[in-house]
Amino acid sequence: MAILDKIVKPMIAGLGITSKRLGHSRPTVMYPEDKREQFPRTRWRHVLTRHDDGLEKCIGCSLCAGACPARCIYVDAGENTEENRLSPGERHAVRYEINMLRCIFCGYCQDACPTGAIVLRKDFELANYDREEFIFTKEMLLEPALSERSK
Amino acid sequence: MSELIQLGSHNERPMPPKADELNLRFSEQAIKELEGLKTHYPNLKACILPGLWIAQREYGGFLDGDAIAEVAHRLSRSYAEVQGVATFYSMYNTVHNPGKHKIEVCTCLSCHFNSAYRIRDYVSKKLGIKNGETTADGMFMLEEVECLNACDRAPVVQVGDRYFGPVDEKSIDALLEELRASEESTVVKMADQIVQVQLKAEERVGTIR
Amino acid sequence: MAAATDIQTVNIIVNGIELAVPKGELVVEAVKRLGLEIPIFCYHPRLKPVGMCRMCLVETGMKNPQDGTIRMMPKPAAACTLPVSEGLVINTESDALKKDRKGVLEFLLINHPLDCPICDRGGECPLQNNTLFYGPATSRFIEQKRHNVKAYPLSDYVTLDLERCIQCARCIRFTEEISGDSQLAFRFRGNKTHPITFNETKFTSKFSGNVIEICPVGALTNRKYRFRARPWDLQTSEAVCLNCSNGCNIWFDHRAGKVVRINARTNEAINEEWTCDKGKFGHDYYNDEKRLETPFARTGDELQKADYATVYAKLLEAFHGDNTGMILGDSLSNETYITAQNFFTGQLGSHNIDYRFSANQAKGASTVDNSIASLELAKTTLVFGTHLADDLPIVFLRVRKGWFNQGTQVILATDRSDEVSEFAAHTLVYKPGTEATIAKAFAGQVSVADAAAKCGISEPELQAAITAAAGATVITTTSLNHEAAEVLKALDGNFNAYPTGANERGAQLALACDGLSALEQLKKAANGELSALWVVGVDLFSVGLPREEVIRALENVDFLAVQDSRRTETFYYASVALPMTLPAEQDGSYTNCEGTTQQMKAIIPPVGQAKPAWRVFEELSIRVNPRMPFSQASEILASAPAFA
Amino acid sequence: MAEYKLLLKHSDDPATQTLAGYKKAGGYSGLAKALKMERQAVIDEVKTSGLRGRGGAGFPSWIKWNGLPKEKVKPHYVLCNADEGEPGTFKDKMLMETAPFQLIEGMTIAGFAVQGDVGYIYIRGEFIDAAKALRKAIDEAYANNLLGKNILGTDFSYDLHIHLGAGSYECGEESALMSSLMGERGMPRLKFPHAPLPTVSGVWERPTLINNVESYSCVPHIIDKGGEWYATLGASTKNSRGTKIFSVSGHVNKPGNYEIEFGTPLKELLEMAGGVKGGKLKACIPGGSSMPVIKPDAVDVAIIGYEEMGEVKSMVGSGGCMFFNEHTDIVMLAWRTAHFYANESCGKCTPCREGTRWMVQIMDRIVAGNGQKGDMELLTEVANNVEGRSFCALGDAAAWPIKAFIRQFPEEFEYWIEHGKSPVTSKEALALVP
Repeated sequence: MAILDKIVKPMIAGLGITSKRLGHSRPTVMYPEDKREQFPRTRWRHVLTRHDDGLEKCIGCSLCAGACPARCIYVDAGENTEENRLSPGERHAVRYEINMLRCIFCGYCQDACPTGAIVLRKDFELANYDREEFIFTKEMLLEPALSERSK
Repeated sequence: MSELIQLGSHNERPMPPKADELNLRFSEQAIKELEGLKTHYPNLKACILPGLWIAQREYGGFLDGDAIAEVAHRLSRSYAEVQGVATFYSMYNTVHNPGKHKIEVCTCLSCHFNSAYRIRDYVSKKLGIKNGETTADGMFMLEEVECLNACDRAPVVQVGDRYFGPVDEKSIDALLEELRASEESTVVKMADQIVQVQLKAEERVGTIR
Repeated sequence: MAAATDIQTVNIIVNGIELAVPKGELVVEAVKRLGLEIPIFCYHPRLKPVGMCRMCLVETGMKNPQDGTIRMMPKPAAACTLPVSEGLVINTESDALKKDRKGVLEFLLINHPLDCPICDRGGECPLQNNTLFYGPATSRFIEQKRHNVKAYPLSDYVTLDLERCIQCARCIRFTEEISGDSQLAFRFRGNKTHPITFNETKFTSKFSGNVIEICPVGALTNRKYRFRARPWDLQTSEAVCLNCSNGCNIWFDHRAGKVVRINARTNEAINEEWTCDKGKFGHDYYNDEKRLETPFARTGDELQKADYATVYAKLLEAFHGDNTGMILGDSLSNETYITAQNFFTGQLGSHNIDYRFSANQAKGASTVDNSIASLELAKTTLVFGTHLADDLPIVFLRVRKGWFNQGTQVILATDRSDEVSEFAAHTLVYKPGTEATIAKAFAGQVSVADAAAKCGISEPELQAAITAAAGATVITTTSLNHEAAEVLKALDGNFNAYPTGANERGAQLALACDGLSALEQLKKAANGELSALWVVGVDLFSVGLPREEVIRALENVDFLAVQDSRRTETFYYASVALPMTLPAEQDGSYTNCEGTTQQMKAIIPPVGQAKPAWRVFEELSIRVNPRMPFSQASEILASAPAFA
Repeated sequence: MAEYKLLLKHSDDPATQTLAGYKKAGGYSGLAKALKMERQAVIDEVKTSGLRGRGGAGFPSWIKWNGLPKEKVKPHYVLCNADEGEPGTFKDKMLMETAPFQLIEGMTIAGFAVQGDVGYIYIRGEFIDAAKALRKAIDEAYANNLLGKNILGTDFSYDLHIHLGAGSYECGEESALMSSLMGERGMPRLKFPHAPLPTVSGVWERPTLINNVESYSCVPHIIDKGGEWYATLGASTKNSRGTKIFSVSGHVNKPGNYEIEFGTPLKELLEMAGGVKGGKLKACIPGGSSMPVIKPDAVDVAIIGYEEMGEVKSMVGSGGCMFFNEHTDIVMLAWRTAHFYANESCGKCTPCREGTRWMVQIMDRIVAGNGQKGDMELLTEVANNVEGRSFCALGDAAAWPIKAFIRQFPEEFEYWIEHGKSPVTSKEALALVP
């Protein structure tokens, strides 16, 4: 009896739990082939957005750098000219760099941005082999213009 | 607004003129009058207003940069200061060349309620110009002005040194005809008369008419 | 200056606290004694009060001396224009005042654009600060804002944005009262009022940079700093300007090891809070592409990068004895001069170490009787043979301040009229080269008639000026004709021959100057009589000597060592070259024209392998004669009796 | 009470515009009398007369006269404020055109009393006719030793100059007038207690006496007939003495200048001017555009006097009295008044520079039919923020009428805001909208 109580019964109970779960859907995602949908307010990789006409929203004001508690943003600004207009108004960012190793994804930069240029979106795959690669430049952060996106 | 610097001229700024580059145009009479006015005040700065009146006459009614520079030069003041003074007062024509006759329609309270805007619109339609503009032939300028303090004669129109009021469409027609026919620029005449009345009898070169 | 006991005080009541303050002091200043701050825009302590912005409104009242009752005035008054009087009662905090301040700020903001994020003033803007502390949270203004020009390049240094202007007239009052050029003025009236130059011509004031700093909004901004950084990006360090001998105190703003901007730092004894444009905008040499980063040594026709050891060996081989010379620039640190003198004369045995390129820079006539600050108290000032606004800008501002505030009588004698003649009581424009004659006329050694004829001045004018100049404080520079300087020095009043080189005064003090002068060394070198020449911190092509002479000297010397911060024209003639740090990259001290020695710390890292010149001399010195070298700049200065 | 012609008594007779005619009519007896008096006695006479400044503020004149240093160190200046710009006022213009000698005599007596060296008449640039009349009179006075060196054989020497302005309402403010006279922009200067009084440090930082044309014109009569006699005029009022010229305009049958004794009911003034034309009375601005508007019921009870007008919440001001009939659109009146002050603001201080423009923008919006609920409160609030906060009185002058229009006629503003059009439907009123 001891065998029945101590071995068989638990086995049956265990199989019972397993069999109960057979009907459930599978929670494990087959990453990286499959990716789980992120929550709407997830804060991951930064993107510099554009206006509909293709001009950059970023005006190089450095408010994000000022707000950043990790001091991981570096902005160099320049003046728009008739020939070289990157953003509306007088000023644009020449260099915009984020050190992703230091970033804590707090989203303060997004709050500070007066034009809604920098936003934290759902792209979370930030791993890399080279430390240098963690300095995200403006070219990497800037979203493609509408015209290019359709291609 | 016409009184603001035009946008788009964002190139390098020219240098301010040097004293020896100025094109001085004061006549001998003007120089004499200015000397007379200088004796009225303890310093040269006080002569800026009378000096600008002389310049307004000498430069044909319009105080452009040259005129202002000449007044500043003759009174040893800075150009910017004199321009600041000239642009402050509405009777100096610093922004817009007034042409030969400046028709100033008072539209302030009493005149307003005696149909001054109707008169203004009538002049405007007749001459084909808007408020603050000069006709293409440089004959007339129309300007709305604040109270001319002749409210008993509302609505009042000032042309040069003369007041006309009360005016209506008919008298405006007659006035414009008269002005068209006259040889003399009332703008210049007004500046001249203003200079003359400030001079003492022994200093006066021109005449009071 | 009046003794402290002479100051009359009156009793006033500020927010219920009684205090005694000097009679006539403005309320806005008086309340600072209690640590209170009244918000201001148009008020500036160094400009005459105008009371335009109405930000500083306070409630005022009078205390009845008999029964002690207080009667408050119905209307608030501007604190920036109200002088204190006996029994004055002031309230700086009340609900009504809060509302007044909100109202004024709302008015200021209705036509102020919301472009703080791109404005160079954003982050250090008095309008932002006052709005944060006293302003309304929202605006009720729904109409069209006033539009005007933006980003208008008023000069090479100043950008004007008229939309941001709040018409406080600080810039205008500066050009009228301080710099004296009156190049800015208000144009038009009412809500069209805006400050601008005559016909929008170039703003050519020599002190235009100051209007940027005193502008309480971003209407006047620095064109060279435009969009270079935001205030929170910057690191700020105390420094001394070394573009001329006045030694203005400055804030050195740098970002990521690069200088981006220079602002004035208050020092009442020297520059008060002003700078000249040369100092404020002349900092390009720090970020120059031609900075010298490594030592160089010549191999055949080519200068090739080398290491210090190689260059040191070559130097020690080439330099010994009186057949060699060293020419020093006049803007090096005191430590450089001290160590150079010790090393070159003490270790290498040559007395030919000097900084003087002009025969007039004799040491004897370089007396300085007046400090810069004391110049404004002079009764009569004779400015002789110098264009003050160019040569000694801060001295110019002091002389003008003396004239403007105390009515100092200024007499100018120079070869062309300049900024000083705008306010000088007498201006004498003499023919170039006749300085000595006119100086003798002032001393009565030549008859006025003769001097007038020779110098091209009318006789009565000269006579009037000479009469007026009795006992005057003389201001001139060390480059004045030697003969004239000696004559003027012998006159009754104070005599000031201010040096013009940034640390010429330090060079005067530290160098013995008992060998060949720099000029004589070059002459000797041109004749091939100098075996080696060492040029430190000076480009021989920019000291005003004829080019051919300099080339001949440089080509005929056997060994030329150049120690400089950048690849100057002289560098290309060098046998060996050493990179040198600039003032902000090294510790050092500098002595300004009045003799004040000011310390400066290393602020930004040196470029490449550049070293302070004194360290090079010390390193070479221990190679010749092993001893414990100086390791810090302060030790060197302490060792020199001239700077004790 | 009827008209009392004291200052205007010569106005109908062109002969008094010559020196001979003026003397014949009794002119220059005041100066002759004054020159025989002690200087202080002249000032005391003005004190006895109870003369108050006729420019608008009503400040007792003798205090100014008495304020100039008795021990003369620097030159003393006597200024006449003839920069009449207040909408609705045209009395100074008439006084200068028709009685120039009266003003010159008054200024000469003032110059004598305060040991003046030079007098300046600062005339508004537009008043060339007035300036011409004065110039003619001054030339004649110089030729007859009534100006210049040793006047009438005494040791009193006095120069009188005419200085014309160039178009700025603000220069009617006394410190702005001084700025303008000194060749600056016509911006007001610091006033007591922020700076010394003009009587101590005025133009060119020297002692200066400044008064209005009408005030100076009273002086010959005060000296000639005695201060006590002058004080009997207007004795029925609390503290206003003498006569006052009112410039009556607007919707009246006989617009013009009417001189009355203080204490005369406002209603009588309206009757003198021939009553309202084109309908019933709707509103009255009694003292120039800066003064608060009053309604007909107040017009019925108002007594003209500096203190008395306060009882109907208005002021005597400069005496520019405007009557408006029932076809008047009050909002248009407010709109035009707001424009006037915005155009004439000098731009020196923030509240006036920005506030007047804001008020114009709100008024423009209402008149364009885009008024919003709350605009009336906002206008009042803006006016409150301008009033008392501005550098000079122009800010107050801009705020008072707007506030009064809203206070007295709120229903008209409400109608405009709600319907986007005028509550007055007559043809005349509709023509007013530009």
